[in-house]
Amino acid sequence: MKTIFEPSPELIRDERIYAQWGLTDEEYQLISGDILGRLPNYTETGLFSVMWSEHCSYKNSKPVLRKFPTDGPHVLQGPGEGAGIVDIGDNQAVVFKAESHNHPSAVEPYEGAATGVGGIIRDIFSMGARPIAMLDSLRFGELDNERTKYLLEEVVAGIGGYGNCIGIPTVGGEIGFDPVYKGNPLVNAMCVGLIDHKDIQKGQAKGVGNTIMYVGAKTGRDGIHGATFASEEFSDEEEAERSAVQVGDPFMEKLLMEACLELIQDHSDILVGIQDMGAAGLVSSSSEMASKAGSGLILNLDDVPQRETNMTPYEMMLSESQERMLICVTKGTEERVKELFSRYELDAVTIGEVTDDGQYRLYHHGQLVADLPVDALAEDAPEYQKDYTEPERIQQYREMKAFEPKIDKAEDTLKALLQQPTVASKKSVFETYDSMVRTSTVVGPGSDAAVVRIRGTKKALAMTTDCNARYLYLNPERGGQMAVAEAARNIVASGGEPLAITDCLNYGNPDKPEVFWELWTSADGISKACQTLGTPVISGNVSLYNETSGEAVYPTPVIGMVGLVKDLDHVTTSEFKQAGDVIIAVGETKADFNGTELQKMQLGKIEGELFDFDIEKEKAVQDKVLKAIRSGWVQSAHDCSEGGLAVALMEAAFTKELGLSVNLDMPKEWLFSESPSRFVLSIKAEDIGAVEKLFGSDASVIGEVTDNGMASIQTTDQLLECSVGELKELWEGAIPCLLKSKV
Amino acid sequence: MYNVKVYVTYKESILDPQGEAVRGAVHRMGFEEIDSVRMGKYFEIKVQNHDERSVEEVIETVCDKLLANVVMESYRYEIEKVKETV
Amino acid sequence: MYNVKVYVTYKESILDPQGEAVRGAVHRMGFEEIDSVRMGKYFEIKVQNHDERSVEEVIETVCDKLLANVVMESYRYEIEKVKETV
Amino acid sequence: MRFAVIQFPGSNCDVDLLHAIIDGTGEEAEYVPHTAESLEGFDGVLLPGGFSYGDYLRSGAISRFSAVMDEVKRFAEEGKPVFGTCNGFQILVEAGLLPGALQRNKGLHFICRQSELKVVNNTTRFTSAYDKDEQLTIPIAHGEGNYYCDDETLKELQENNQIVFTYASENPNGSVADIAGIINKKGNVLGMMPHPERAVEDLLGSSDGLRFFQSMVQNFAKETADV
Ligand SMILES: Nc1ncnc2c1ncn2[C@@H]1O[C@H](COP(=O)(O)OP(=O)(O)O)[C@@H](O)[C@H]1O
Ligand SMILES: [Mg+2]
Repeated sequence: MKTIFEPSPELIRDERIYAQWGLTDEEYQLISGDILGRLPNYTETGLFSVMWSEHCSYKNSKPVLRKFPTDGPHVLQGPGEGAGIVDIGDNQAVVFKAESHNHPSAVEPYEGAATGVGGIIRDIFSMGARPIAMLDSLRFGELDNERTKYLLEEVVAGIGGYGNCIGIPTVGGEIGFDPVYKGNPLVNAMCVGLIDHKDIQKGQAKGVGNTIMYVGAKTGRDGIHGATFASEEFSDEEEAERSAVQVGDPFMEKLLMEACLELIQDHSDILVGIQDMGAAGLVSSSSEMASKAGSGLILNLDDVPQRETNMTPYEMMLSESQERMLICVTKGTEERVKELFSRYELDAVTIGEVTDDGQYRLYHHGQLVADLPVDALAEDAPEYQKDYTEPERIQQYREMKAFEPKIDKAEDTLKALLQQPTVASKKSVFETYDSMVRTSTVVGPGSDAAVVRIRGTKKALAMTTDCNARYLYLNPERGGQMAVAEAARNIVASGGEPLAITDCLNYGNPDKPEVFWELWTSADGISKACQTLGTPVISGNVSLYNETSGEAVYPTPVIGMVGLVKDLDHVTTSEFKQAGDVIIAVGETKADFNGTELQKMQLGKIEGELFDFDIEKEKAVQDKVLKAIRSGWVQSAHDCSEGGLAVALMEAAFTKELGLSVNLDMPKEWLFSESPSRFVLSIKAEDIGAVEKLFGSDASVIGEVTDNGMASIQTTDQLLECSVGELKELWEGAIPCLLKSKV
Repeated sequence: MYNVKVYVTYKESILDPQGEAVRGAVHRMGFEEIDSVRMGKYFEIKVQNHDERSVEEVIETVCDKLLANVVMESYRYEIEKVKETV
Repeated sequence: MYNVKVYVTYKESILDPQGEAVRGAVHRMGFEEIDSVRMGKYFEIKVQNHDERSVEEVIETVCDKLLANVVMESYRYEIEKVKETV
Repeated sequence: MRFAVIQFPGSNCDVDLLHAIIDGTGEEAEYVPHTAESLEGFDGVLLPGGFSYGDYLRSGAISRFSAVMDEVKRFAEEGKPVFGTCNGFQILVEAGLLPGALQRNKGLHFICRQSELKVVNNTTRFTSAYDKDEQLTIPIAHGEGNYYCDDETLKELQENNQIVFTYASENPNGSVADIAGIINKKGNVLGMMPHPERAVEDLLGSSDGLRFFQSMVQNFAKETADV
């Protein structure tokens, strides 16, 4: 048998081995001084390094997260557990959370994306909820090189591969393209679940003598130090050293999910707590479960199911093998648990028990290999208030003259915009996801928010992910507000009332004051919008160090929002329904071009001061749109975002290939302005009076839906006339075409 | 002309869910003596070329960049020269 | 103990869309000299047994019934006896 | 009529089939685990879509060894109706209850969308409520739905009127002769890649699949009345 060399405590100190794992000198001294009063051994140092990483401890981002409003009358569970929970009446609740898997996906896009999906699903069912829908939010570099095309194809295949197999419909998401994501794509996944109040679980290990059981896949050496790895920025030289990736097994997860849900729903008498093993696997799940309950824990590592031989305690505790859960059950009920899991062809194995002394003890081959205060691991990581400074570009942007687009023929500009991959149809992507399984998807991908009905009721859930990071790059505070507002606009357009949000904060290296400033100020914006819209932050995830060779991604706080559709009759989609309907533009259009798709297309970059945004006005407009929908006046509703009014009108016309005839009191350039707080509605002619009365000056009739398949848009200085079918072909063909083209 | 055979398998430490599923099935079929199954990919490639070294280079690059993801998979290949029949 | 290698490939007459896709990708990489690519499955199986004939029987059955779908695939295998180290 | 919905490890459209029967036709349906050794008391057997055993190796390849499959075979031999959709179809084919094989989609991608089907044979116990050549909107959702059989088998399928559904507008996966669903010679085992159970409510986009299950129910009622 080969013996594994583990450096002695003294060597770890003298050679500063802890520093390689990301612990600072001060942190190491804190551990060996105040916390332990002795030098930690190899295993213990490893446990601290991973539990005190940014990924597990949020040591750099906690002060940021504290800004978020997290309460509300309907919030049953805010941040802190596997996922947040919001009451939706009838003793039911919705559970949701988003998570990033950016770094693993950059290394192995298929498995990185797949395991990201698997991980977020476990977060949902570990709360006791049945996962009912998935969404994904993706960012890539431009589709002008083979590597990016490969990343896109594999990430999408991985998301579909996992979600399709496990049988949870992927109902929505978004994809954006900007050069800053080239080396560091963003892969965020969101899962939504449904739960009865009585089934809500906590990840806790309490009750002296109660049993800790391990269920699911065996532990291998995969992904060791994945959590700390996620907290370190990439440099090209490091590429070769990256730790092994994890492979997802959706089949195993399907069995695990069904078994856990049965345990939760039918055996609540014996189940004390349940938590998934996510980042930093066994150590993070077990120490958090004990720490939350104020208990201690003993684990016998010899009993941990192992896929490989000769694994050390360090390796077992830090492994990030997928599809594993930790449960705490009352003493003496182990056989019942085993029997249940064996019906799903899964093993459930006792690996430890709960104690009451607050110590975390690990035994291996009969030896005590770690003995630590559990709170020190799970709770006492130091917290840092990072410095922040406004980046220079922001001041420069303030002083710049607003961008003035140059347009000869509006038709050409429209065609070009529709083919920008960020604007173009994502159909070729979302058709590879099973969006219909579980037969509850009322509105799948392709409209604004997706809508999933709740069987047995007249209700449904609307859900979306959104973030226009370009706006945040120009002004993180305002852009942060706009991200939340856009998500809400999508929910409202689908007939839902926004309930709450989850977020995935994707930023660069927070050690840079400029990056931290982006995080700090955008959180202010998100908070303000959440307060005004009444949508607290109930869960989320922070992904920092998204940089390649020193270049950070745009500040990208992806907002995942869920809304409640009170009655299926309110469900509204974005496409025009029939000729003769009247088209209404809601909201005010101005010359807002900085940070737009048009600016990027014409200049090759974005710059300048971000245009104005008024969250109060946004809220007022959204309320009116929802009211109009609930009154039954609205045939279609579409939010107006990238590409502006022209793109929104065309998207509404594409599905049924109807025509439109519109007359606008604005210059042709404004067709592509991205002024916020706007919708395009279509209504029956007979409802014009009621709608005009409701909106007052917030909306105006701009034209009607026709059946001639032509888009005809008259501006003050040009008439744009074009076949809808032709535009649709360009819009749908753009991404497949970019993927195929040789560079 | 060369016939090349390429074998791509997961690295030892990487979970092979497919192999595991096959092993389970084989046991259920009653073949308990089958200890382990690992599943990989297999390619038969025909290369038009006349210079042995360059075939190796080509195959090496194709394996490295396309057929295997070296982060988690390893590969090996066999190159065999085929007599041209005119 | 035996190490068995099994190769499963589509029958000649059957179109192999994955192989075709790989060939397309290889050409896009600039390796025009690659004429054809066929993709198949490859299994490494460890069998605990002491009687050569019966290993063959086992593998034959497993291939026929499980590893290959003989409607569209064919298979071949190699059995190698491994010296036990005690 | 009492339906068994078989649950293989990894099935995921089982719940959809159950609802299609109970909510759609008002008949009875019950889950039956893959380990079951009897199908007594059931009048019809439904094999759901999903990814049994992860679809590892080949879709349907591992499930056919489930204990319940012996019973399904016996059930089929007795002339009782067996229906497999998507993964269920793949299992029926792997188990030899239907001819041919299912390959990866021509485009190599999983595809989920509404598809247009043509009812080629409306004389079966599964399709009698449709008109001949009627066009239906029924979703597909599969990665390995590219039906393959050799020329001889195809000829036989055509001669015996065993091709029940074909793709009407476009062939999404490369299937031989645009085949979307076939039936066995005896006329009691039908497999198809599209999902009629996803098309039983207008709310979800189409209710064209409802008459599929209604056909089964009506024909069962007729048979039992005749006895
Ligand atoms: N990666 C994706 N996965 C699933 N659906 C997607 C994805 N990207 C875009 N979609 C769908 O395409 C439609 C349009 O997306 P998007 O242009 O981002 O809308 P909006 O700007 O209104 O938020 C939405 O229905 C969305 O759910
Ligand atoms: Mg939208």
